[in-house]
Amino acid sequence: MNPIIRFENVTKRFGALTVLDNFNFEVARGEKVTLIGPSGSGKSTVLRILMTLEPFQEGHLELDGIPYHEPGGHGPFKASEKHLHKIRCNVGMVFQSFNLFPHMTVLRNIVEAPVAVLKMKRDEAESRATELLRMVGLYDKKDHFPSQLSGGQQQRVAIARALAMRPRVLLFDEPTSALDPQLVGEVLGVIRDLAQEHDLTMLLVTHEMRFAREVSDRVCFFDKGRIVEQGDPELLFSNPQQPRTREFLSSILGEPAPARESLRRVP
Amino acid sequence: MNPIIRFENVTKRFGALTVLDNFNFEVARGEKVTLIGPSGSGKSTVLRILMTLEPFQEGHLELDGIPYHEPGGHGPFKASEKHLHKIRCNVGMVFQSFNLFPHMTVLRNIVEAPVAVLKMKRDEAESRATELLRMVGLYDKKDHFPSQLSGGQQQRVAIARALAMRPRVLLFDEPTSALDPQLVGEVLGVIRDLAQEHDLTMLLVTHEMRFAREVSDRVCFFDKGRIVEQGDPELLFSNPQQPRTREFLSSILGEPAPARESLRRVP
Amino acid sequence: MMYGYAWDTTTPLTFAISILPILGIGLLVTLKAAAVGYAIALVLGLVLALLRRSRFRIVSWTVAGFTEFVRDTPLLVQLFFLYYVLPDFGIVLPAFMTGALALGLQYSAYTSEVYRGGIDAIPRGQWEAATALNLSRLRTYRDIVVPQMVPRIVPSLGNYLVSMLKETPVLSVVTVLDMLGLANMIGERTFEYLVPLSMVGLIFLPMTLICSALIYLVERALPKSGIPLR
Amino acid sequence: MTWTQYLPPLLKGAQITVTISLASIALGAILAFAAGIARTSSNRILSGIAFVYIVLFRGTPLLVQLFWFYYALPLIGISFDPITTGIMTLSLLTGAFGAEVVRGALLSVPHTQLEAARALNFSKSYTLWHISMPQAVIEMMPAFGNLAIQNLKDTALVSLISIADLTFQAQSMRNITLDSATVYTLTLVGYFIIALCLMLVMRFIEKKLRRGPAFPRSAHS
Amino acid sequence: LTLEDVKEAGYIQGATANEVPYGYMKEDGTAAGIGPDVAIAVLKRMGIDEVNWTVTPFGTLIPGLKARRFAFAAAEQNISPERCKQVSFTEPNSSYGEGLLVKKGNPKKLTTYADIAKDPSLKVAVVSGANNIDFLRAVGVKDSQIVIIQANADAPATVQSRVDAYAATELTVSKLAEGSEAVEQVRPFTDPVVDGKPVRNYGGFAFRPEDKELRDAFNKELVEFRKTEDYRKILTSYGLSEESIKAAAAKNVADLCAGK
Ligand SMILES: Nc1ncnc2c1ncn2[C@@H]1O[C@H](COP(=O)(O)OP(=O)(O)OP(=O)(O)O)[C@@H](O)[C@H]1O
Ligand SMILES: Nc1ncnc2c1ncn2[C@@H]1O[C@H](COP(=O)(O)OP(=O)(O)OP(=O)(O)O)[C@@H](O)[C@H]1O
Ligand SMILES: [Mg+2]
Ligand SMILES: [Mg+2]
Repeated sequence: MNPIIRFENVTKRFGALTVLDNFNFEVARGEKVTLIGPSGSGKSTVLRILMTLEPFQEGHLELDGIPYHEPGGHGPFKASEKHLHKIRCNVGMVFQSFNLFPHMTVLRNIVEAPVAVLKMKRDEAESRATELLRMVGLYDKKDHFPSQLSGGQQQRVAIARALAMRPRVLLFDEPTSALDPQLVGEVLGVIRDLAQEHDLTMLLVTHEMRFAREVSDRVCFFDKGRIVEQGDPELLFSNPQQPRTREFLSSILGEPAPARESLRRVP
Repeated sequence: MNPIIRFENVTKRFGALTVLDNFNFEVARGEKVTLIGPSGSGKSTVLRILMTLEPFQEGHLELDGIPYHEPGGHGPFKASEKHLHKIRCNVGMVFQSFNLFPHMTVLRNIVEAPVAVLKMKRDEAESRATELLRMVGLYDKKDHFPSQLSGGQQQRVAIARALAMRPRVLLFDEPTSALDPQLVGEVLGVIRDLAQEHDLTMLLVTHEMRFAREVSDRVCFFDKGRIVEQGDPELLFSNPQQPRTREFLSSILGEPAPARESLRRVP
Repeated sequence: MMYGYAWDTTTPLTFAISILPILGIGLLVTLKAAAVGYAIALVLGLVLALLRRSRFRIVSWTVAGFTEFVRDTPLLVQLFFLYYVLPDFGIVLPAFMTGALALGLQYSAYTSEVYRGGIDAIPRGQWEAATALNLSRLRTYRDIVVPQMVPRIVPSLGNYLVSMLKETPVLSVVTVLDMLGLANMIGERTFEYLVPLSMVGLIFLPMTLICSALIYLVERALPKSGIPLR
Repeated sequence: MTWTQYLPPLLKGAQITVTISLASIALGAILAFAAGIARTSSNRILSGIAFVYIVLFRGTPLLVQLFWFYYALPLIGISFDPITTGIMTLSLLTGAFGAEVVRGALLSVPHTQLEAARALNFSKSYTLWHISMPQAVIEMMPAFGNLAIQNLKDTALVSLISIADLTFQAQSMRNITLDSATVYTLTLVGYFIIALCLMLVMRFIEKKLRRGPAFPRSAHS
Repeated sequence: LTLEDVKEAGYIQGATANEVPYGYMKEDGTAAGIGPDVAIAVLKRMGIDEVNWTVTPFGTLIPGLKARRFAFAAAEQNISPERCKQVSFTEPNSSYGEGLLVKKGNPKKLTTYADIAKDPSLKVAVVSGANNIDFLRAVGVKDSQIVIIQANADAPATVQSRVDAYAATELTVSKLAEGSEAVEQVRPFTDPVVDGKPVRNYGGFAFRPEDKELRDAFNKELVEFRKTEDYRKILTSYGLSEESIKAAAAKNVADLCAGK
């Protein structure tokens, strides 16, 4: 089967800074992949390119068979807005800072896009939203505004919002790192449930190592815009091959081992 | 010897909220006292009242023999500005967020008050400031602006600034809780040195339990505007008498004991 | 006598009272001009603000240059220009329309800045979330950006309404007689300027004060829907 | 007559416009600080006077104010020449608007700065001038820039009290030549150029004030 | 203000409105026109060589005088009983009839002010502060038909595109018609009849009532000067006819102020 995501010699620059340099990376359909790596290594950039939030300069990228660059495409994205629209139909993203729409209730946050984009009927969209809210355990908050929710609750709504668009690929960019430690668990719980879904491809950036080990099929260690090492989480964590990986893992997991893991998460 | 600070049935309200209710508290000359307690219990309020940043409504308070309320005093402080000026000559305060003056160099931040308030000669004030900067280890930064310093360095300057006024009582309101974990140590180091000074009375609000145990003569556990329990730090920490104290200490020190102490400090 | 109302100059007080109906007619003109001008400013300002964000440099620069030019030149001269020069090119707008248009143009340059600030204040994450949800540009503006922007910009927009009200007297140079223009006319006929002009000041003062108070009320009443404003 | 012949009288008018504008911006700034500080003062009388002044001048049209100062005040024996009247009126107007800017900027100085000053026992006036003001002034600059441009545009109205400013000269030229298009285009361009210069000056001042590392652009929140 | 004061100061403050040919500012910034030219000549005879001219909108001449902004106004204001109550006029300096400025070819076939009153759809412009508005109203023109412009110079553009006629004095109209191709002066024109008499204006110099002595001194020299050839030359150079000059000399200010 073809990979659902395929980066082929992708180069991404911010002005003079080259963040991805001839980057190659594939994700299979239904695979759950975690990206780890030091700050500034380009993890977010990979997700943002996939979400069409950032253009890239060179190389080939396709998602579910659709290439990002259109032949003869103009503008920074080298593709028409219509084409980008088609790509985005297959991807959803959950942000570090939730980015809920503050002027809409929880329900409307979820219903709005299916109605506007997928042309779903409003009551149909609402019944689906209700279902999703039940799944993330927030049905009783459906008429609240985001500012009335805790961070963990907001992030769960954000996940429901992304799911409402029925993406094939779901991207998570440090979904718990803006949360108070005691709220992290509830969000990870929801993601853990999602990871059970066979059809959904997940690409996850996180510093929650224990969690990454648990949910992912593959962990990729990222450094300076390249994948330095990747593989089965058990193997990678217990027996990293590269010195950079070892260094990074020991700094993240901390010297006195497991106890301090969650400490580092707080910025 | 008379206590240098004496709260006698002090009542402090914010509108309908009574924060201190018939509060009694004394600090002896040269004593180092740490206030601990849950958020909102009124610790900062005690310091802010002492610094004349907040008025109080009833009761008697004196510092170094000078009562805060003047007989026949008007306004919220029930005292003239001149009288408050006299009180403030004996107290200094170090804030959680440093509050350096951003438009002045480090040196001027320290020199300004002695010159403007104590009418010290500028070169005399500068030589004393230099001395203080040496003490806090920042002599080489004297011509920098606060924005060019790290949080820990800013806080050390703030301590030097407070000391330049030669206060008898120095108040610290969570002096390290706005700092990155790795910068906490340098500030605590400076305070630890200060604690050696025999003449200086120190009143400290902090969540650094290990540090409190080390420097203070007495620890007071504060809850809902009252001192629930106080005493020698070793005794209080190892064998708290009150259930509230025990609860609070266990939450602060964390279940898996010492290892997580520094974690909770980060808000 | 003017518009069928006679005046009585025996004492300043009777004079002031007798010219009130005439000034009232002028006040209507003032309010009408401000209403039309403000409507233009609100709509055109938004258009300019959006054009200024255009991806095409030529469009955004032209718009930037235009708003800057309009902002930096006096309304008085702009009025003359529109009224006396445009007819040379075959465009003859009625005097009132010229006045309202000039007011609207000048203030659209201001409001476009307000809109721009309002749009810039929308956190980047909101745009990105909208993109990630595949919302179209129009939808993003209509459903995400504008509703969040409005509560923030209402006070500034309101203040411009007040200053526009105060600037309507300039319209008398293009023959639109607002309250001040009529007061001047009364002065020219009676040779008594002090009373009519002071009356104009006295009428403006409570008007602008009330407007400011209304803005304050509207600002408070606007549904914030849980939007943290800072 | 070609357009180059229009230039000498227009330039003469522009000179007057610039003079009036600069003088009234300077005086207006002084008034703005005085009234703005008075507004934040705890002295009820001072703050009341400032309030009335601000309301009066912000709430009435400039044309009425000009007329008052030029034609009405002399009737009770107070008379200034046209240029002085123009400068005075514009200063008072600019000062009233500036006062609100000054007040806003003073109030935007973080509360904690004032507490730190109090803890160091600084007097109120020392705190105002050495702690609040240096930080507030930088906050004021963009708003002052806008006020300066507004002031320049308002000078056009002084032509109505027979000051031979740029607008007045334009009107005279047109009276003689009946060539509205050229005269008004030149006039608009004239104002635009003066405004650009004013803006450059204000930017320069702001940059000077910001100079050094004390106020990195994003330091304030 | 007395003559002594003026002589001591060495100069006098004069004002004129921007109205060709009665008084206006030339490109070089000096004042010209019937009023200023005659005033300068008369003042010279009085031993005052320097006049500081202010040009001010017509409507503000009288408030300016009252506010002591200048010592006299030389704008050929019509000597009318109402104005006499506010200011003190000299003997008439000129006399002029009324006129109408219309589009080229006079499409509405206007010959007098009363024609405008007959058709309520017509619009007529007058300059702010001028007394033509009173004549228009006297012959039955409605307020809604009248458009107030701020300066004479605005008239040709206004007549071309916005109104049907501009009502002003004969000379103003003729000067404006000379300057612009698209408009013309109505000829022959019948002066409006108000209170049974055809309207004729008598323009004089206005002083403050308090400065009676100064006015009298000026007046005396003016009367003398009117007899000279220089005077006639000034007036004819601005297009005034011999009859108008004679008509001015035939009236006196006391009668005009009394409404006779
Ligand atoms: N909009 C931008 N303009 C310029 N440089 C950028 C931009 N966004 C990211 N970068 C740079 O690109 C590099 C990679 O950034 P990226 O956000 O992908 O890192 P990351 O691995 O997600 O780090 P973190 O763990 O801190 O989120 C960094 O050096 C960053 O400074
Ligand atoms: N200016 C104020 N107006 C109204 N209420 C206030 C004000 N300042 C403090 N309070 C209230 O007084 C109570 C005590 O506050 P205080 O800041 O002294 O607590 P604290 O013990 O210092 O807490 P923390 O550890 O969070 O700093 C709180 O309930 C707080 O909400
Ligand atoms: Mg990232
Ligand atoms: Mg506190």
